[in-house]
Amino acid sequence: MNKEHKDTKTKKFGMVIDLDLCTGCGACMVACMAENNVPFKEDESNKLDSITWMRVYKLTNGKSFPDTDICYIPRPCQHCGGIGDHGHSPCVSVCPATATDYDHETGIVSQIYTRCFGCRYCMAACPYHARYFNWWDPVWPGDMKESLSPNVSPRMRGVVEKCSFCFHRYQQAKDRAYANGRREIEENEYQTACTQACPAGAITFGDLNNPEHQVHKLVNPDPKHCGRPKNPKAFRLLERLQTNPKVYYISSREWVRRAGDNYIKNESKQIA
Amino acid sequence: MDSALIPEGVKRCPLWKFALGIIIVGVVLLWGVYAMFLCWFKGLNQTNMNDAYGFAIWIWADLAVIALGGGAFFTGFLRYIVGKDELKNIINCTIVIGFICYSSALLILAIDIGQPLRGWFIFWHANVHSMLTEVAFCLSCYFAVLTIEYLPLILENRQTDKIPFFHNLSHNLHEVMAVFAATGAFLSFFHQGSLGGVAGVLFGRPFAFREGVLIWPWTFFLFTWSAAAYGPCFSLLVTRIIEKITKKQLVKQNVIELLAKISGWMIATYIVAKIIDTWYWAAVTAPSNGFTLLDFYSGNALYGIWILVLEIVICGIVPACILITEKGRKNKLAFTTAIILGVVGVSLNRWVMVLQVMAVPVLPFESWNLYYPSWQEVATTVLPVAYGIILIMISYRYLPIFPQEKELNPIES
Amino acid sequence: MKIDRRSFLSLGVGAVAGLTLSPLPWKMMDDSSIWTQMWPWTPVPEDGEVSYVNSTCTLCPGGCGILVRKVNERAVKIEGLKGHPVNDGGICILGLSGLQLLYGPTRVKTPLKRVGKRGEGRWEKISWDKAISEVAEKLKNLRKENKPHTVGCISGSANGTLPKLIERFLTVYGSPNFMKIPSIQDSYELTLHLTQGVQALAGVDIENSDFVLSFGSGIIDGWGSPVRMFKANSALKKSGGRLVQIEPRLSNTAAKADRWIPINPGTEAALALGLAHVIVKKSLYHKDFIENYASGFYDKTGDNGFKRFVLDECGLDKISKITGVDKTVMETLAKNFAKAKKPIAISGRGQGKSPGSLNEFMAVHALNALVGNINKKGGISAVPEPDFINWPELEMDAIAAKGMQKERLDGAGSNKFPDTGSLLNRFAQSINSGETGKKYPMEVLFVAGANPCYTMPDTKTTKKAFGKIPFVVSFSPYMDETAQNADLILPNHTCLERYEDMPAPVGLTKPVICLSKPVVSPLFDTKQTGDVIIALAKALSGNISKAFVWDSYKTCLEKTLGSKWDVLVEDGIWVDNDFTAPAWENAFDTPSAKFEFYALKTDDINPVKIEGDDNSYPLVLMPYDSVRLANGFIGDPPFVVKTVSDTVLKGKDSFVEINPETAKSCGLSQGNYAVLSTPKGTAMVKINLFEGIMPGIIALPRGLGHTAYDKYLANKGLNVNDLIGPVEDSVSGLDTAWGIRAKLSKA
Amino acid sequence: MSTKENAKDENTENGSADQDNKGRGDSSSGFIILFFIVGLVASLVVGWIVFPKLLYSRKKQPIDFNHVIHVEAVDEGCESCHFFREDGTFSGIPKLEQCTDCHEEAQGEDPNEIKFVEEYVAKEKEVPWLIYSRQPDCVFFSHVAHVKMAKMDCATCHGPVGESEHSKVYEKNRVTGYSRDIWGKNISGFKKNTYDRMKMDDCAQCHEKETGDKGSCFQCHK
Repeated sequence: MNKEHKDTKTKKFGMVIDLDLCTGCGACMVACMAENNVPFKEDESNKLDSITWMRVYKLTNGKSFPDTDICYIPRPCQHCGGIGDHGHSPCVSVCPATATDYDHETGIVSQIYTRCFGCRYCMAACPYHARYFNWWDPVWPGDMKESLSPNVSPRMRGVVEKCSFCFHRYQQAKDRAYANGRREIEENEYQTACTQACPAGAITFGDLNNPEHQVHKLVNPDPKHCGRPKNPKAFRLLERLQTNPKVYYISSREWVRRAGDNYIKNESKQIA
Repeated sequence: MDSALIPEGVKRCPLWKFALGIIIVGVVLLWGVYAMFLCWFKGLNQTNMNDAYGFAIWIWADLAVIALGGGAFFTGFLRYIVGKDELKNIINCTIVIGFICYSSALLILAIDIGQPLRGWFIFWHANVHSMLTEVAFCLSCYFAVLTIEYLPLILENRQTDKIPFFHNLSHNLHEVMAVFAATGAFLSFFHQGSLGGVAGVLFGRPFAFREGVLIWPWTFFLFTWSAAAYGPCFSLLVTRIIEKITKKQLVKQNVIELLAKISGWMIATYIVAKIIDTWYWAAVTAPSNGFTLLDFYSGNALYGIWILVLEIVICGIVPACILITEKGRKNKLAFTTAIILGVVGVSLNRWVMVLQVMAVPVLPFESWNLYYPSWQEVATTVLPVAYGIILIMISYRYLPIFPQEKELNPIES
Repeated sequence: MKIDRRSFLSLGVGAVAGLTLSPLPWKMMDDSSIWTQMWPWTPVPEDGEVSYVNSTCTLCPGGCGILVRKVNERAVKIEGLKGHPVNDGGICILGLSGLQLLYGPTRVKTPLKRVGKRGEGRWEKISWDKAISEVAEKLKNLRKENKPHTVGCISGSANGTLPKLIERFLTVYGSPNFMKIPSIQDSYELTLHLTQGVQALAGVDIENSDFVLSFGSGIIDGWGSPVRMFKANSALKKSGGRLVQIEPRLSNTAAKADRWIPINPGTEAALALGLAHVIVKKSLYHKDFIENYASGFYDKTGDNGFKRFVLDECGLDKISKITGVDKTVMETLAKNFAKAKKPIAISGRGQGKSPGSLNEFMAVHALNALVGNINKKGGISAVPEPDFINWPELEMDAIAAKGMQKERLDGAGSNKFPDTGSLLNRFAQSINSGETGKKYPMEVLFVAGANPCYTMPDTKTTKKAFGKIPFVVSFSPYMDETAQNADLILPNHTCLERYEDMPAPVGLTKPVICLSKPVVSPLFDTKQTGDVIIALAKALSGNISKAFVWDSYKTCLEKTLGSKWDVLVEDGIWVDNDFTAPAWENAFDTPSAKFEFYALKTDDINPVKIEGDDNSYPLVLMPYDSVRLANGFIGDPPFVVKTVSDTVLKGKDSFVEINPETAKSCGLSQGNYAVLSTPKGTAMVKINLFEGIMPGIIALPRGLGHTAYDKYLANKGLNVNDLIGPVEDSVSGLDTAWGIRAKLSKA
Repeated sequence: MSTKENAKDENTENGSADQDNKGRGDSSSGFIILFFIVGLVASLVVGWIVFPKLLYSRKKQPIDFNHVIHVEAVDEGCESCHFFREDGTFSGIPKLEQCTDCHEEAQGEDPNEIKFVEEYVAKEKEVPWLIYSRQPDCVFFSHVAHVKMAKMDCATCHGPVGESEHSKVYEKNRVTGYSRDIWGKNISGFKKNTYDRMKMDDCAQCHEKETGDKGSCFQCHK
């Protein structure tokens, strides 16, 4: 890399979701759809072909009445760093046409709809089911096309799409900064649509590499272990697979933290 | 009517019978073609695939036909590289089968992708880290090789052979066929392997993920090995079926037995490797991700542990035992059972490595996914079968596929 | 010279070679893939200059500030307004999808006149002039016949200039029949009126409380001003406050609460009194408040006081038996509640769509009184409605005066229910009963900002009543169920196209007025309902015309708001920051000038009754609310429908929540079809096993089963209002039904 | 059967001897080569000359715009009309409103200006300009990053548009719907100047040269 141009420090954008605060209201899902021109169709009750970049899962602790408990887990794309956090996310390394890549400047996993030819290998590779295929042509009836945002290109049938951490907002923030003669942007200048909308304030977004940022303070990622959280209440989904996601969850409930990964029965230690 | 095109010294059924057969299979073919166009013009919503089943019956069919077509490269390898000369009497048949299998695989891939007109991106914008890229390159190259190998057969047709240019071309091609066979074997080693790698590299899917050597997971080697082992079974099965239909012996028993014996030993060694792989995976790889073997097999009845038993014991150990013993090979029933089990076994393995990978939940709060294909998917999967039958019918009728046919079935004049 | 096949072959080979060496195949390959990247049927959003407009979301009474992002003239995104006193940047799922209502296919684009049969869906477009003159003609004739009182209106709200304009119109025209959609606000207003002698709204200060005791109020399920409650809940968590949720079903609120106490449904009042028993017995109540500012706590000559009542009648054994809540649980809960610094007890089930039993509200409010958190920070305060509508006095002519003397059709304000303003739950029954006598038929009904044909319990009866009204006019901007059953639709602008004030969002602790303003210019040939009312008045001339001095609704609004107008246009909200709830000395306007325990109708601690007998209907069906299912005047836009879980709605089937144990006893398992019947109706449902619901109870969500709107919402699932019916509160007349008895059998 | 007969004919003709075949080949091979060349040349002509003509439709701009006059009349060069908004976004082709600032009424006698004033300004109708450099919807391009931060000249990508006295013909690709300027005038895709093509490779080439890295997907895609 040309050193003169590497004037921005490498960033690693990540998200922390406080599951104690999350109410499962679904505002993040809709904020995301509205922001990113996500299509909708007549019947969306089959969740296996319903495009929701951000999906809120409902978990139960499996106990019977009245000891039952529920928890909601919002699941955007986890923007995995892959084994060793080198950017070989499960999906990026398998894409045959380089339609998705890992941006080492931001840690964000992209998806280029016009490059994708729809082989769906990335979907098979993603353990979080964060990738969605456009089985249908998107249709916005009546005047609904009017509400489409020009900042995100609508996807055509036959390609895969997923959460981009609202990358266009990063671009816009940079453009604003450039217009003011700045190279760097502030923490609050780049926030994803779901973070901004969450009425419970459960989502925090920022640069995990920056100790000044809220996300860093909340989970205290351990650089020696690919960003594994040092905060004992924080966890990442499927930590054991070494996908090294950049989405962290916080819960004060033990059963919720345990529901974030697979354990063999009677396996007591949380993570080796 | 078409006797001028029929190889000399052999007898073929009347044209009307042949035409009738073609028409019947052709109807099935047209059904498949109709479904294919539906998928192209209306999109993949015509299938029952979904976001959990991005890979489904088509990818299975792809992997399966390529494994079954593995007879071509392995027989070629045995004949030209190892020097098992007797196999020249069955190699044409394996080449036709290989050609059918590989062209089918490419066709299915062209239907399977969401944007067929962008299919060439896989070459132009290739990501060298992707197993699928490796598959695409090797598959296309080997398909080209198979076409070159198939070409001399066409040129050997009585009429084309009369054209000196073609005659010479055919002759020259035969001379260099060893080079192509070697290239084919080399390419096949890679793409059979990379097809295995497709599932094996998925470190986000503990059911599929295998540790490996160099850049390849173990499934890479297992797939090559199993294709080489089971591919000949399919070639033998097809030969057997043609023999049954034509009511003629077409290949001498010693040739059949030689191939069967090699196949048997290959299966035997493969199954040992497979058992070791399964054991290591169940004991080390999967538990490190928080799964026990039974977690993968206890979600629903369709994917019970029986599937593993069927694959390894019934479709692995059993055919291996039959084919490596002379008694087994000589017993017609046992032999047929063995090659059928072999074909089922390798198809089942590919099924598991595609569909069960999708079915097993990874997130603890997700549940098992089940999937059944839509008629469009079935039709497009049957399409290559129909196409294959037609191509075999034509090839058998007009081309000297079985060099020993004349000798084994002298025409009484 | 002989041109043979080989020559042609050669020509072909040459052509192929030539083409390969030309750009044609390569460029075509590239271009065809670019074509797929730019299919003409995949829309390309137009780019342009970005601007932001702030406004107020009026899709629910929450009053959230919104910021709409526009590209050129298109509105492309709604976001929460940062720094807004209600929602401070947060926004709910419905507000976020507001643009789908603006641009969606469910809009009524011009005035429509029915041509087919009622509800058939055949309409003809007519001009505004013609539509208004047609209505005016009808109204004129009724007045001529001396029947002005047979004109009525159902309004979504009673507050704000638009409802007040309609009410004013009806009054000067001569009809007392102005009704509004009921909610728990009615019960809260009555409770405050009876106990504190004030005419005020209940301000709920959850943000500053440290112990919230909720009797089924879904503070994160859309109760109160939803976004504000979400934020309050988060604030409570961050400050270490506690939330205890009392209800028979593990709602989201219950799941997120620090403690969930399942209770036999309908026995919330008893539990409140049981807690009062503990507080009184252990003398944990607020001494100063009880001694100096409350009346009726101690016995008076001839009357037993509240203290004696809870001590004698509300023993824990008895209460425990009624409520199913353990004695020790009650004791600890009461102690914790009373010992908290700023405890608050709230009531109104779910989102508070059904007003509920007055008894229950009073009992819960008594807890607030016992801990002395009335008009205090972190407690409940009486907040007066902002007083800004001061229009010239009406001049009534003889016909109007006579009409206004008629008793209302819904019986509100009658001798039986003197304190209640509107009783829409009694309206349908009253129309259908056909008892004339004192009563009279309804000839013309206006419906504004409401969809009673969907939202009122027992939709069948409501629709039947509509069938008996010869002329129904809907002002809905959307083709909702009521509009579908109307004779004339005079579509309003949507809230993103119009000016409209919304005073006093629910539960705020200060007097507030919000203003929504046009974010985009009206897309279709629609008209602000206020302008239609003014035009109607002008067409009717005389005193009616004189009562409407404004040339347009906007001038009316501007004049009415006076000095607040500029603030509202700028900020979208006006807050009376000087307001503090009056101190106890001046807070109570009861005869005793104290908090009135006597007003509590506390002699009844039995469960609130519901319809149906236990033998034929062994189960109890409860409706529940979810923020992902808009269940009021507005239905779910497509984005919101998309978030509905597949264990709530799958395809067109609704799921009923049932405890696995109950399901087993009915022989049902997950995903089974079952027939659900109640005294009001029968429907097919699917079974969803849920451990978090009390055995014997089944639950269905509100908000599904629409028959109108667009294909994204219509004909999906079941409207729970088809299966339940209202139960009248004996004191207030309001609907107290929290469920209905039901039966499930295998389909 | 005729085919059979033909086959037989051929059989006797060709089958007799290789020698024969060779001799006959001399006369016909000339034809074979001739036909090959005819096929080759014809398809080359089709591919290189006819095809590009067919591929693009030619459209005239609604108003023939003279950049030279405008550049002379303004103070801040291109940015006088093609300016940056406060949020850093680029305004692109000016809206009618902006043109009207100067052209409320015709300032001269240029028939184009008169047409503009009569047909657009008077009727308050936006001019449907055809944009030569319009990129596909999937492309994100930040003018501010290139012009303000990297201090690039407009002409580097757009060419010397400011020196043009007439609007050139807009050639629209019939298949993709894009302007020919994206692929470049040269059908074979070769370019001499930086502004000859605007394909992704051209962006990547420059990025690689200037920053040492082609950049990630999202840098230029949305």
